[in-house]
Order: sequence, then C-alpha cells, then structure tokens
Amino acid sequence: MLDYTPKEITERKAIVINPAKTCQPVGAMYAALGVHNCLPHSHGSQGCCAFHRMFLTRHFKDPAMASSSSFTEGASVFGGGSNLKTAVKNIFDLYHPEMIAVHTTCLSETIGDDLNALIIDMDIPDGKYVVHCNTPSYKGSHVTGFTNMVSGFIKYLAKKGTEPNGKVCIMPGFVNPGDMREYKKLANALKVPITMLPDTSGVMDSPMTGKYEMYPKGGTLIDDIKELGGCIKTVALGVQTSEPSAEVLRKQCGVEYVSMPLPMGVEATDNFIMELQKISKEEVPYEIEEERGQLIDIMIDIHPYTYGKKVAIFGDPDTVLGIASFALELGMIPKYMVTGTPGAAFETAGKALLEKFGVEDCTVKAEGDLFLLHQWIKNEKVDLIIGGTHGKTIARAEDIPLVRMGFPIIDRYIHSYMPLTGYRGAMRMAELIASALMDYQDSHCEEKDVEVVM
Amino acid sequence: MLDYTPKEITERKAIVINPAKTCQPVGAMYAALGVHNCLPHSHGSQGCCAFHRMFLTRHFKDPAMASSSSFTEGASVFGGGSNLKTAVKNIFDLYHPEMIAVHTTCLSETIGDDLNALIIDMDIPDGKYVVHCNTPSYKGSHVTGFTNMVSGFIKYLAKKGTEPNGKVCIMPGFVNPGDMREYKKLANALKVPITMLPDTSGVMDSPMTGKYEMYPKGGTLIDDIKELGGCIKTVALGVQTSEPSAEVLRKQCGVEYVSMPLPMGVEATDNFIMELQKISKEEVPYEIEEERGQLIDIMIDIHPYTYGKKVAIFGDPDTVLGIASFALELGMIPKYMVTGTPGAAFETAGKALLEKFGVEDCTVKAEGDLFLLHQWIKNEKVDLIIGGTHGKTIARAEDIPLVRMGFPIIDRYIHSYMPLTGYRGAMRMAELIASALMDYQDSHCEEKDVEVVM
Amino acid sequence: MSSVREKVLEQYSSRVYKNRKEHVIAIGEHEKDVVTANTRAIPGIITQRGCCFAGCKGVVLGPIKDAAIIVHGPIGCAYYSWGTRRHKAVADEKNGEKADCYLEYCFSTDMQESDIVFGGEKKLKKAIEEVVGLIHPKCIFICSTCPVGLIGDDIHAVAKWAQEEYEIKCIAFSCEGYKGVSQSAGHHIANNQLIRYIIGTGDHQPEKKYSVNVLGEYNIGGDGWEVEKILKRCGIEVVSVFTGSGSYRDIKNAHTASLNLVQCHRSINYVADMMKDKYGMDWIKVNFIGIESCKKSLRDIGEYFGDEELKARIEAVIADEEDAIRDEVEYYESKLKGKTAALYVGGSRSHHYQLLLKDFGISTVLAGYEFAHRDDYEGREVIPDIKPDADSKNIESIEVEADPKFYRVYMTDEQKAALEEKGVKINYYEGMFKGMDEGAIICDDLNHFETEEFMKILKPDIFFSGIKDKFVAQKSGMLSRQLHSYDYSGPYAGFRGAVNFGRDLVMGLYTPAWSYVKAPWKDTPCIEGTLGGDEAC
Amino acid sequence: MSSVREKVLEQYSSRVYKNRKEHVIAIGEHEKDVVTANTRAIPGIITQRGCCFAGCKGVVLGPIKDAAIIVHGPIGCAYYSWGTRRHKAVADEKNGEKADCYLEYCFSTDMQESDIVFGGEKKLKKAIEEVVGLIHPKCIFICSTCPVGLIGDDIHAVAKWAQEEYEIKCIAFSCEGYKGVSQSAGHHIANNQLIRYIIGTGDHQPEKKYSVNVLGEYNIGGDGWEVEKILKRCGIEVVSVFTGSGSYRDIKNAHTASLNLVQCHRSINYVADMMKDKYGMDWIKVNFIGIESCKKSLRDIGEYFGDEELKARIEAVIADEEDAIRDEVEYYESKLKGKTAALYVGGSRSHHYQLLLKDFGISTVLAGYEFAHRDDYEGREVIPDIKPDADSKNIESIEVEADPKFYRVYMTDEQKAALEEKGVKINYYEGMFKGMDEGAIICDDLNHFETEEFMKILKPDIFFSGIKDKFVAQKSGMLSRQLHSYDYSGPYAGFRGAVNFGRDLVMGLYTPAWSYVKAPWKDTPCIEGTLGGDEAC
Repeated sequence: MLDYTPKEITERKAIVINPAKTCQPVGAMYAALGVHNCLPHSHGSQGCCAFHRMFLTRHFKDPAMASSSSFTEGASVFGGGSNLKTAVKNIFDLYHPEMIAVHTTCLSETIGDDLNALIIDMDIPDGKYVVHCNTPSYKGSHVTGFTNMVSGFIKYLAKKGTEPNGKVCIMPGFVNPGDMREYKKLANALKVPITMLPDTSGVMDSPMTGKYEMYPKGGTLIDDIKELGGCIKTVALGVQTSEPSAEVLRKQCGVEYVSMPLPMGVEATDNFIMELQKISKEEVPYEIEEERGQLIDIMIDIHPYTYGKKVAIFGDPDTVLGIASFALELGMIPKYMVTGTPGAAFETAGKALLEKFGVEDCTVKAEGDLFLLHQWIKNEKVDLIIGGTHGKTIARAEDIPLVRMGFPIIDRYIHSYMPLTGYRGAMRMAELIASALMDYQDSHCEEKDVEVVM
Repeated sequence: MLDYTPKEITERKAIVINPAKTCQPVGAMYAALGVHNCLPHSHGSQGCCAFHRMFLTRHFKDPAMASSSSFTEGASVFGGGSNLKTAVKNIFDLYHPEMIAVHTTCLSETIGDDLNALIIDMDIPDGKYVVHCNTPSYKGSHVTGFTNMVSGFIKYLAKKGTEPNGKVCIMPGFVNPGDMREYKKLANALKVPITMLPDTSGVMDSPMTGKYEMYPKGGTLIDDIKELGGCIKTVALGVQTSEPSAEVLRKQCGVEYVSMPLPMGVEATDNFIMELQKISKEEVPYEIEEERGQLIDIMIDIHPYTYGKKVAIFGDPDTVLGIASFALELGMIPKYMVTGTPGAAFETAGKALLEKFGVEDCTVKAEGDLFLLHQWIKNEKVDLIIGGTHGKTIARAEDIPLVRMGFPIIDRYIHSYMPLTGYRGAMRMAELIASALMDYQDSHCEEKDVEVVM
Repeated sequence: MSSVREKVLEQYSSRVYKNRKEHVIAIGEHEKDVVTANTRAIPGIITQRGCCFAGCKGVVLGPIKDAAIIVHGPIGCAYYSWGTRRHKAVADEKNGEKADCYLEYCFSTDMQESDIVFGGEKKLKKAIEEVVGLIHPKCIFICSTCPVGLIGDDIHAVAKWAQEEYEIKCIAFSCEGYKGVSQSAGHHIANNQLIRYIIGTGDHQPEKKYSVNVLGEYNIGGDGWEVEKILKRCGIEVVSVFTGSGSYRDIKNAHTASLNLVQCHRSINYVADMMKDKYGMDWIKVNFIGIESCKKSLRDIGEYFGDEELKARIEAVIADEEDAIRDEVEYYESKLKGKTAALYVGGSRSHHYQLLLKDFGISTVLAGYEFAHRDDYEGREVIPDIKPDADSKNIESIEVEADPKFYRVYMTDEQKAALEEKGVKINYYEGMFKGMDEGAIICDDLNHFETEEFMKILKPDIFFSGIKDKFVAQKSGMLSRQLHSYDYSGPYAGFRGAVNFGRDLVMGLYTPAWSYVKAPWKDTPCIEGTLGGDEAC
Repeated sequence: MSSVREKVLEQYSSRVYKNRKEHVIAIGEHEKDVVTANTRAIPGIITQRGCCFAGCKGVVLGPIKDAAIIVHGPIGCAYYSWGTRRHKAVADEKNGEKADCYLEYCFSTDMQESDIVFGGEKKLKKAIEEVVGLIHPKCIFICSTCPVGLIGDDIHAVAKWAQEEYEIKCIAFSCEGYKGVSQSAGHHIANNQLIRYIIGTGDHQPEKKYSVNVLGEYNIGGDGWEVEKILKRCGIEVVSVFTGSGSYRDIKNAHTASLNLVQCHRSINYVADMMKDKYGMDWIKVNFIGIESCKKSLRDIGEYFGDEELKARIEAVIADEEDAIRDEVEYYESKLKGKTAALYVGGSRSHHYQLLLKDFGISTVLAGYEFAHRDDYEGREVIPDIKPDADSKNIESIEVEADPKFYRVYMTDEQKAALEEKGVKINYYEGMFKGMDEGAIICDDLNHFETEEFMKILKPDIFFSGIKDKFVAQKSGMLSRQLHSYDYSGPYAGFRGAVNFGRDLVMGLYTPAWSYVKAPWKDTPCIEGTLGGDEAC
C-alpha cells in the first residue's frame, strides 16, 4: 500500500499528492443544502455539479440535490449568462424551490461571469429568491466555499434595521447534521432562541418515510435569514470557517459577533455554553452539568490509554483544531496536524494549543497533503490517525489504527448522525479513540498479554 | 488462544467451562444500586460482596457500594442472624442509607437463614427500611437475582389500595444506565409519567464532580416504590427478567402488566412506543418518528454489509433476544444464540424469532457456555460475535470480529453510557455492527481490494 | 403505451418539452425507434451527467496503473477522481517487465489564482520534475481541467518537453470539463491520444496462438479479472486491457493481438475503429455481463478464430462454469423472477445488464444512457445518419492510416460472410433497442424530474443507477443499486459474477428493513379498550 | 499526630471504636508500634477484603498454569476468578517437559439446588471425567466454595479417586469462603497442600550452580518474568515460581533449588517455613519492587551464595540495568518528588511499594493491609506473641518433618552470623513498620468509612488500592491506581518496572482532565457588561 512514497522528504513546490482539501464549490453546495426549500446551483460545467453531488452523497448517504448551468464550449467562450438565465427559469418551473443558491466554479470565474449583474438582470418570480456567491476553485478550499455561501445568503437576505428578535445567530462551521442537532440541544437547554445558518439537520440526515422529498423538513428558514439583522449576537463556531460570515453580518446589519473554536472537547464546549449563558442569563441546567461531569469522569477513566499517545490529525482546519484540542485534553500528543486548506491562522491556532498544553515537537501545517503526512509518519510513527476516509491507505500501509472523524467519510455509515461536538460528542470521540487504541492493543499484543480486564 | 478446545463436541453433564452467566447476588446488588439512598447488603461470606462489587465496578467503572454480613465459620455453623443484626446497626450508624437491601448467598441459603424472620425481629430506625430477597447462587443466574431484588422491593414496599397516580411502572430489565435514560427520554416524549424500578442512571454513570457521593443523585425514590400500587399499568421490559416482578406487583396491588421484549431494534421499540401511546393517547411526536425514520434509512443503507452475515450472540437471555431480533431485522443470521441463564423460555422465544423471519439452521441454547459456543464456531464459522468481554478469546482464536454488547463488558469504557435500546440505541448497534464488519473487510482483504468508497 | 411517456413529458414547459420529447421514447411506439442522443443537457435541468474530464481521466485513463496522471488545474477535479471509481488494479510483472500501480495516488498541480492569471505551464513543468524525482514513473499523463483551456497553457508542449527531458513517455490530454456534452467527449480525447502515442510503440509478441485485447473493460469491482480468468481458461491470451488494471506497458503492445473484444462500445469504439484502420484488426462486440451473453461472447470468439480445439475448450469451460453456479442461479432466479427494473447508467451498462437481468427473469421497463450516442441505442448502422452538431464538432476526430509495418488482413470477406451467417458480426454493435420489449421506456440523459415521475408511474422493483440518484430512489422506498460502482460489491462479470449480482439483488429486495418503513402507529389507532375511551390518538 | 487518627475513629459507635482502635495506629505514637491484625471484619462495615476461596484459588493456585482447576460450587466463584487477576502465564517447555496453560479456561461444577440437597460428589466426579476427556491435564485441582463444606462433600476422597482412576495428580482444597477472616486463610490452605502433595515429588536437578525458587511472585502484569529475566542475567537458575506462570511441572522440583526467595511474605511464608523444616533450605525475604530494593535483594542473594564471581556478575547487571533507566527515572522523579501517597493493598504490596515510591521521592502518609498478620507489620519477631483465635484455629496448620532423602544443611550457624553482619537476614522478614515515617497512619483492614475520612484529612496525591475503592477516590478528585492489577499496566518489578511505574504515576497526576473537574461557570458569574445588567445568573 502506498509503496512508492519515499521516507525521505524533499521539498515540493508544484505538485500536491493525495490532497487534504478539495475545491470551494462543494462547500458552497453543502451550505446551501442547509437552507430550507433552497436548491444549490453550480454555475459551470455540469461535471462540477456531478462531482460535488456524488461526493456529498457518499459522505451523507442521502441525496444531495443541485442543478448546473451545464456549460459547453460555447458558453465558455461567450459567457454563461444565458445558461444561467435558462437554468433559473427551468429550475423554478420544474423543481419549485423557494430559492436558488448559485455558486461559481473555476470555469465561470476564469471566464469572468458577473453574477451580481446576471442576477439583477433576471426575472425572478415573486416570493422567490436567487442568491449567489463566488467560489473560485483555485482559491482556498471547500471550507472557504462553505463560508462564502453563508456570507452570500447574508449579503442577499439579511437586512439592516430589522426588529430585534431576541435570537442568537449561530454559525455552525463545516460540521455534520448530528453536530447541528447537538448545538440546538444545548441552546435549547440554555433557553437561548437561535437561528442557525446553515442547518443541514433534517436535510442530510433525513428519515426514511417511503416518500422522497426534494426539500426535506430541515434547513434554515429563509425568513429567519432575512431577520438575522435582528439578532442579539452571532456566535461563530469555527474561527476559520465562520468568522468571515459573522463579519459580513456585522458590517451589514451591525450584529456583533463572538468567534470561537468548534465546541469540541471540554474547554471549547464550556466556552460555547458560557457564551450562550451570557445571553440567556440562565443557570446551566443539571442535565448539561451531568453530561459534562460524565465526560470528565470518562476522560480520567481512560487516561491510561490515551495519555502520551501520539496522534496524527488531518482534515478541515477548524475540525482538526477541535479534535487536537480534545486530544490534548486527553493527554495525547497531536504529533501532526495537517489541513489542506490554506491559511496561516490554522498554524497559529494549532501552535497556540500546543503551547497552552506545554506539548513540544509537534508539527502543524496548513496547505499540507497526505503524501507529506505519510512521509512524516514514516519518519516518526504515531499511535493513531484521526481524519477522513483518505487516511485509510496510510493507516493500512503503516499498520496504525484510523479513527474516522471529519469530512469526508465515504467508507462508513451513520457517522453523520452522531455529534462530535458538545460534551456528548466528546464522549463519542473518547469512545472512538479509546476503543481504537484498545482494539489495536488486543489484536497486536502477544497472546499472553491479552487482557480480560482493561 | 484457547488451544485446548477440541472441535469435536462431546456431551457434558457436569462441567461448565467458560460460563455465560454468573450467580444471583451480583444481579440483586445491581438492582439495589438502582434505588436512591439504598445500600445493597450481601448476607454471606465477605468474599461474595467483594467479588460482586469488583465485578460491577469493572463493568461500570464507577463505585459499586455494598456491605456484607462477613460470615466466618462460626456464623456458618450457628446461623447469620447476629451478623445481620450487627451489620444493619453499623450500616445505619455509619453509612446513613435510607434503606438496606439485603440479598442472600449460597452460604446463608444453605444454612437456611430465615431473612423474613430476622428482619421482622430487628430494630429499624424510624423512616428507614430493611428489605430483602433470596438469591441462592445455585439457582438461576445473575439475571434471576436482579429480578428477585426488584420483586423484593415490591413485596416490602408497594401497598395495595394506593391512590391512583396516573403513572406507569416501567421495569427496565437488566440493562445499562444509558438504556434507562433512553426509556425515560421516550416516555417523556410520549408524555407518560413513569416510575422506573430500578433506575441505575445517575448512580452507575454518575458524573465526576470532585466530591464522592455514597448515594448519588440517581435511583428510584423509595416513595415512588411505595406508590407503585397506584400505577395505571406495568410495562415489563425483558420478559424473562421483568415479568416475574410485574406479576408480584399485580398479585400484591392489582396493577396489570404488559410484558414485552427489551425495546431493541425496530419492532420491539415500536411496540414499546405504542404501549406508551396507548396510555397517554398522545401522538407520537415528530422527533421520535424522525429518529425511527433515520434508523430505517440507516438499515437500508447498510444492508449490503449486514444481510446474510452469520452472527453468534451470547449473554443474558433478554439481551440476546433483543440483539438477535435487531440482527434479524438487519437481515443477519443469528447462527448461535447462547445464554448461560437457565430457562426454556429463552429457547422458545429465540426459535419463535427465527421462525418469524424464516431463518433456519440456527441454534438457540439456554444453560450453554462459551466453551460449547466456541466448539460450534469451530464447526461452522460466523462473521461476527456479539456479547460481553468474555467473547474476546474466542474472537481472537478464530479471527472473528467481536462487538461488545451486554453484560459484562470489563475491557472497554463508555459503553454503559450509550443506549442499545430505543431507535437511538439501534443506531448505535447498527454502527457497531457495520463498522466491525467493514473494519474486518478493510483489514483482511487483499491490498487490491481495499475500497475507498463503501 | 405512449400515455406513460406523455404523462411525464407534458409537465414540461413547451421549450423543454420540445427538447426532451426527442430523448424519451417508448419502444415500438413508432415504426422505427429513433432517439436523440449526445446533445447538450438543458441548463438547470438536473442531469446526472458528468464532464469531459470525468470521461477522459476518470473513465479511460484513470485505470492505467503505471501512468502517473497529473491533473493540471485547481484541486477539485483531481480530488474527486481519486480512488473512487473502483477500477481495481494491482502492480504486476509480465514478460519480465514490471508495471507499477499508482492508483492510490492523486497528483494535482493545485492551481492557484496567480497560476490562472500568469499561466500554469511553469508550475506544470515543476510538478512533472517533482513527480519524476519522487516516484520515477515510466509514463506520465497530463489531464487539463476547465481553466487550463481558457488561459491557454500549452500542455502538449510541456508533455513533449518532459518526454525529452526525462526520457519517459509523457502525453497530454486536453480534456477540459466544458468540452462536448458529457463524459463521452473525454473518452474520445483519451482514445485519440492512446492510438497516437501508445498503441504500436511496443514490440512484445503474444506467446499464444490466439490473442486478444479487451477494450472498454474497466475492471470495476474486479470484472476485468473475471473476464481475463475465463479467457485464460479457454486458452486465449489477453495482450492488453483498455483499461481496467491496464498499463502503458501492455497497451503499447496492443497491436500485436489478433482480435479486439469490445465490452463498452461507447467509451472505446474509437480505438477499435482506428485499430481496424491502422492495423487491420477486427473487433467483435462482446458482453461478459450475463450468463447467456457471456456464453455467446465466448462462442463468438471461438467462431472468429474458427479453431475446433479452441471451440471445444470454450464449450468445456462454459459447461464447467455453468455447473458451478447452477444451483445458486436457480435459487436467486426463484426469488427474482417477475420483478421489473429500470436502468440508467453510462453508455453500455444499461444494455449489458438487461441481459443479466433476463437471466434471472427480470424485465426492464425503462432504460437510459447518461452519455451514449445514437448508435448505442439504435446500432452502428445509424452512424452515417448522425449529424454532427457544434458540440461534437469541437471534439477532434482523427483519421489514421494503415500502418506500413503492422497492418495485416486477418480475415477475408468470405470468411466474414460465413461468420455472419453463424450470427457473429464483425466490427459491429447492434445497440440496445433490438432486444427490448415493446412499450419499454427509453430515456436518453434521464434527469431527476423524469426519474421521479417515471418511477412513480412504472414502479419498478429495482432502480439501477449511480450514487447521485441512488438515495432518491431509496427514499421513495425502492431498491436502488449502483451500476457504476456495484455498491462496492462485484465482480458482476462472467459466470461467478452473475451469482454475485443475483445475491446482491435478492439481499436488497428481501432485506427486512423495507417492511419497517411505515411506523405501525400510522395504521393502528391507539384505542385502549380497558380505559373505555373511543378516541383515537 | 494522634489527632488525625482520633478524628476518624471518634466518629464510630463505642463498640466499633473499641474494635477498630486496635487496627489503626500512628507510627511512633506509642513506644512500640503494635497493631491488631488478622481478625474478623465487623459485619456491615464495608471492608475491601475477600474470602478464603479468593486467597486459595484466586491468589495462590490460580496462576499454576498446567493445573485444571475445577471450582466445585455454584457458578459465581469460578466466574469471578476467571482471567481477571492478571497473573500472566504462557505454556512452555522446560527440560523436555511441556507445561500447558489453562488460564483462559474456567471450570465449574455449577452446582444446582439438587446438588445442594443430595450432595455434589457424583457431579464432581463426572466433572473430572469430562475435563480429563476434553483437555487431558496432568494435574487437576479441586477448590470448594461455601456450600460444599456445609453439605459435606468429601472432595479429598474424590481427588484420591481421580488420581487413581486417571493416573494424574489431583489435589483437593477445602477453601470455602467462610473460613478464616480473609484471603489469608486460603493462602495457608493452598500452601499446605502444595507442600503435602507436590513439592518434592519431582526429581529434575538444576543445571546451574546457583538455583532458587521465587516464592510469592504471582507475575501480575509480568512482574515475575521481569524478575526471572534479571536473575537469569545474573546467572541464577530459577527452578520454580510460586506461582506466577508457575506450573505443577516445576513446583514438584522446587526442593532441588538451593535457596528460596520470598517476595510476598504473607501469602507464601508457610511454604518457605515448611521447606526449611523439610528440606533444610533457607529463605531470604526479597523485594524486587523498587530500584533500591531490587539492588539490595540481588546483592543479598550474592552474599548468601558468597561467590565472588556471582557477586561481580550481579554488580554488572545492576550497573547495566540502572544505566538503562537512569534518565527516565530522573525525569519521573522530577515530576513526582514531594508527592504523598496512601496505600491499601493485600499483604505485602503496601510495604513493597513504599520503597518504590521512595525511589521517586514520594512519601507514604497512610498504609494498610487487607489481610496481613501482625508479623507483616511488625516483623517476624512478633510471631511468638500472636495468640491464635477461634477463626485462625480453624485453619489447619501442618507440621512437617525433615525429609530423610532430601534434607540438607545449606549453611552453618557461623556462616549465618557472618551473613547477618553483612545485613543479610536469613529466614526473616522485618515487616512494614520499620521503614516508615513517624506519624504515618497504619490501618489494618482499612474500610470504606475510614478511607473516606482519612483521605479527607490526609489528602494524599495518590491513593493506591484495588478496583472497589479506586473510583471512590477518583470521584473525590484524587488519582487512584490499582496495585492489585496495576490498572492493566506493568510490569512494575525490577528496574524496567520502576520506569513503568513512574510513567504511570506521572501520567495519572498530570493528565489534563483533572483541571476540568469543576465547570467554569461554577466560578464565573455570567455578567454581560454590554447588556448593562448587574444580575448574575
């Protein structure tokens, strides 16, 4: 497996091998699926749309509906305006969304289609919306695309001077529906009314009912997006993913924001809870305190299996930081932290985490790839790899257990229903990590060392 | 591993090898821990109490407090009455429980101590309770002991002619705190007020707070047990475990009962929900329907990995039946179903399940042991083993994945927090099963067959 | 009959109706079954089609294991086509020559904004240098994605440079996503370069008397290996496979084989055609999917070579393979007979699998192709009638001449006529229509709307398609199986593959979960007699 | 000083106070440190003690790998003692003789009510027959549980029968749980039968000049293997281990060794004593837990044998082992120095581990034994003063005579005196007290109440005990490590073991989770300035 990866590391300036990121539009598509009655639309060649739908479906095992401007060579020469116009008409005719959320592609970006102008120029049926964001594939990553789509919704819909509505705007970060449900549970427990944008719960984890719904029950309501300007505050979860959109909302409507890491592990969840509490001024209810206490209990229980264990973590920047933060809380050493997404903020935040826990000799890298990660591992092995499906070849090549967390996980099921955030999510992470390490011990130790009690 | 187990099966009449059950008192102790402010007391040699506390602690990774009559040879000759009397006095003095729940042992049973008489004869402080049940180790199993302790509480405390209280009595079966929380969640969602006896949630999964509490917040309230006679109905979950106690309550207080399998998997949970619904006459709320729909969605998604897979299931009778029922719903073949606990009902129920699904050539055995199970597996292999920790040697010897469910799991953490019951529990079972099978495929296939998408 | 078709189409706006009515037909409705195919998808209409890049890099080139394929463009296209198409492959040695397997690797130039602005050729060159330095491939392919064509990077010049600089084979493929109307354009582009730069450059001769290339077999789920195994049992040497677990090492010798077998007509017929022109090699359309198809294909090969000993060996292999699966096939057939299916896949599978379904007694009520041309539906006889449009004209169509060194005539016209009489047609594909039942619906470029509507009316038991529409069907309570990826099962080719296929269908149809879709309280009023109430809840 | 002790004890009722005050002392409070031990636990007081069966089957016999141990009684006792004590073992071959390893197996007669009523001998015989038929052991032990003694099954007669019937070794142990006051009674019973029926029945002579038995080493977490490894490096042959990874095969030859090393004094001193009487073999108390202890133990052995070459080899081994761990020990010491510990374990570990803790600069503020006798606290010189009570009288104490064939005198009294002068005491154990700090609390049979109360006052950094009280300490925010099972880590013996121990403590003390025990909102009032309110929530 991966037999051609040399141990010796040489500098690479041009070739990315086995990337740890993909392109913007897929993130925009995912974000747009988190708005109720909204159809994501890919303005480019139809292959983009096909690839992104395929990819999201593989991760969520649920339909990911989106349309395309279906560029041909002609459109590439003369611009995609007429394709978009036709598309919008056909979509409203046939698929009856309340909104079409357009994102661009490297094709339409390179051509230079002016989406603002094209949309202004359109006949949009009454009560319907067409919004857009620019997602050039040659900048940032799928995470950037997610952010840009969220910002796009705000730019088009949120209004300044909206009546205060006593709600908090939560920007969830690039997480699973299970996580979004967990946020809602926590906000609800703390009696904080929220609008979460986007909210893919109920969409990408929709139940089997025997009836296909193109627009399932879930998703942020368009009316709620329109009223975001009336929110007390924005809680932007995942600094790299959510802060830019929170800033857009602040600039546009004056809603102040607080930006914080994804609530993964103890401290990040504590901070999220306290942020909510500041708003509601409610006591943290016992059920949440109890969950928290159970988590701490578990962490102390399992520390002999986690403490000092080296882990390689790869994936999206905020997710990697969240996992690393919890790993550190478990006494683990996040030996390698890699994201493919560019951004110095990742490395700064990662290093700050390491410093806070007094952990040395670890590497944090943005714009990295899995080829490099594998080379590092060949040079100094780790006890565990945490990341998406693409880590499995490294895991097998080096005989290291892989715990699947983050995006994309395309070779397992059910994960997207299960939060990694909040205390409950941390319990899951703890179980996945501890069980992986213990399974490894059980299968790799000598027979005489098989333990009945652990 | 297990190198001395011959493939050839010979009849055994006297020796049990690698049992799939243990003795009554540990079950009684677990049940008694599920009553708030109650201290379990083992009437016998102090080794019993030590073994049982050790064992429960290993499963739950939380303190299991209990006291002992600390028999010596003298007590074994002259009877344990004075030991019990001294014990009760010392316990109330020092440990201040509201109730002492005494169970017997093979020692005190063989001697013939009359616990009824001894307790009647005692000075019990005002507002305090001493109750008992008989748990001779040479009859039944730990499951029987659990049942007997529940019945003991009812016999001592529940009163005939209690004012109707509009509540339902739920007898949870021998399950984890996580399951009991799930029951409460479901009852709450259906707006059914309940008394659950026992209720170890909040006791055996208590949070870390920095302060040790001998009697944690959880557990059935003694006052609620006293008012069981006012319940509308008893829902006895786990026929073999709970029905006898429900019958005691019926005889004693006239509370009718319905006895049903543990709510594991779709149909058993459906039935539990509908039983609750019959009482509350409330619509099943959308959140529950959604969970159910998600479960079905998952089951269809993963069917290629589960369908037709052979599984060996061992453990406690109701648990094995519950797992087998869900396994069948997943299209699996429960090739071997084994419990150590005696009782023809297990075999009858197991066979009825097989017949319902039209599955043939499976073996269902009560009073079996793991030596026999291993021999069967040597003769016809399975794809998966589901059971407690003691299956791990077979799993390793035969290179079969083991999914840990049931009691006891003493080599892993966190499991007791996580329900296997309800739709949510079934999702967990589905994830554990599918992941185990897929992990096995990933690690055992040839390199060329490693799949990136599954 | 037509009412089904009309019921769906009439919901369209007139403009869309006008377009789609040509793509949707009911077999037998008109005197001649004619379909419009290989035309643009309508913007906004949710098509399942992919792009030119997907057809070139994803389908045809991707499986070539010993070529390091550098995707020149932003990161996404490389990422999505990385290890996800189940064209299995393994490094191996053949005739003392090793073929590495780079399929676990994904190479991308990850173009950034500055590359778009200032051009990406330099970066591409550097990327090649780095790949050569790291893994020392004997062959590099460069595949471009959308912006590359627009900004004008000359990837062919770079390829030429690399070939000289590193003394390796390096070929560029201008397969930008916007080219053509679907993956089909990409196949064509890939085919062109293979014939131009690889086929005919090797000189290793087959060892056996009868040798073939297997064309259009991508080894999804191990299909190709199953086919190779069977051919080998029959004593037929496989020189190269296009392209499942195929290699630059083998493809360069393809011209030394005696016959081309074409499995997927759509994606590879250009190669078959051009090899006929250049080397004189005949091709026959085979189909190793389905038991009867498989038998027919093997016998056709026997007939083509006309060797009695070979034919006897083929019969023996068929008998043996059939014996081994008979019981299982019978069992699965008993569970599947009478079911109905809809198929919407690629450019050949929707045809091939109808035959396998027939083996199990399943009839096809709807079939469609994602990216086929009219000949895939109607048969090659229609090719002269196909009018090129603006989109197809943009895809280079190359002419080859007879190779002075290697051109041979394998068969006289007489021999061919004799063969035809035996039912073996040379250099011909009959298309999907001919075997289909009257009234079956044909949908070229079936889109989401039509899928939903047709499924509602036709209610097939099984919907065969890809990952994007799989869960749409499934959510509506219908078994859905992916025929691109086989839902990670397989192989489905050959005799053993038929059994796997039957098993998977039975498992899917009979998995108990279907019976739990509706919550029981949706039916049962929750009236409790003892409480005396009559109210339902 | 006494105030700590009194603060806890004064909370007792007078009756309990009267009993417990004799068990709880503060070192140096009285002129002589005297403790009451090995007496009954008070009913109802939550003791951590186990029973006679646990001491006999669980501790001493359990590790003997090639004996099939049939637990005769209801299922529970066999179940709880199945594979859970971490006495590691592995089948091996020695001198051409194989020792199987049955430790993965749990054999029980699973007595049912009818067996209790009608007697269980028949079932036991049948059980033996079945075990012999299935696994063909060379040695079977029968261990009885509570009801067996009461109903009067004659297991010794059954053992005799089996021995004759199957020509194997079969020994019965009447170790009913109610016998004695703790596990200690079970050790004694096990020791008696080993000396009666096994030791001295073999005839294989040691190969090396210096040979020993290691007594009271149960190979928890691989400790015994670590010890054996070190002894081997020194050139000392280990004839048998009692009983970690020990075997009937080896123990039967124990009398051929030259010296007995006693690790756990409490559980095995009977064997050492009786072998002294029967074979003339001396024993020395060793302690392989702790670096300094380990060195002292090895040097004592060297002195005993008095061979300069041996002594030199021992020094070389010590130097080498210490070199290998120096850096790690220093690091862990820097993290652990100044911490305090409480220990409550078995009958020797509370002593042994104080010395290892001292190696890391950790002092002991409380120590207690679960089942020790006074000599384990005060030293063997106190033995003549110990008055037997009703409970201890019930445990058979056997007298052995000098074996006419094997009795040897290994050392003259003069030699012994010379050794004593060098600080090597023969056939002696000094007890735990002598090395302890003034004011440290001693708690014999420490119970739950005292644990809670003493921990509140003494606030040690680490509480060492067993699984039952581990989580009690942990819930109160204190690191708790099991010294019965090492929390599934180990080995802790020897030089390398010391490092493991240090690592585990550092990890436990420094694991970040401790800092999260208190939710931050418990401290931080949630006042939000910008909203102008003053109210806390």
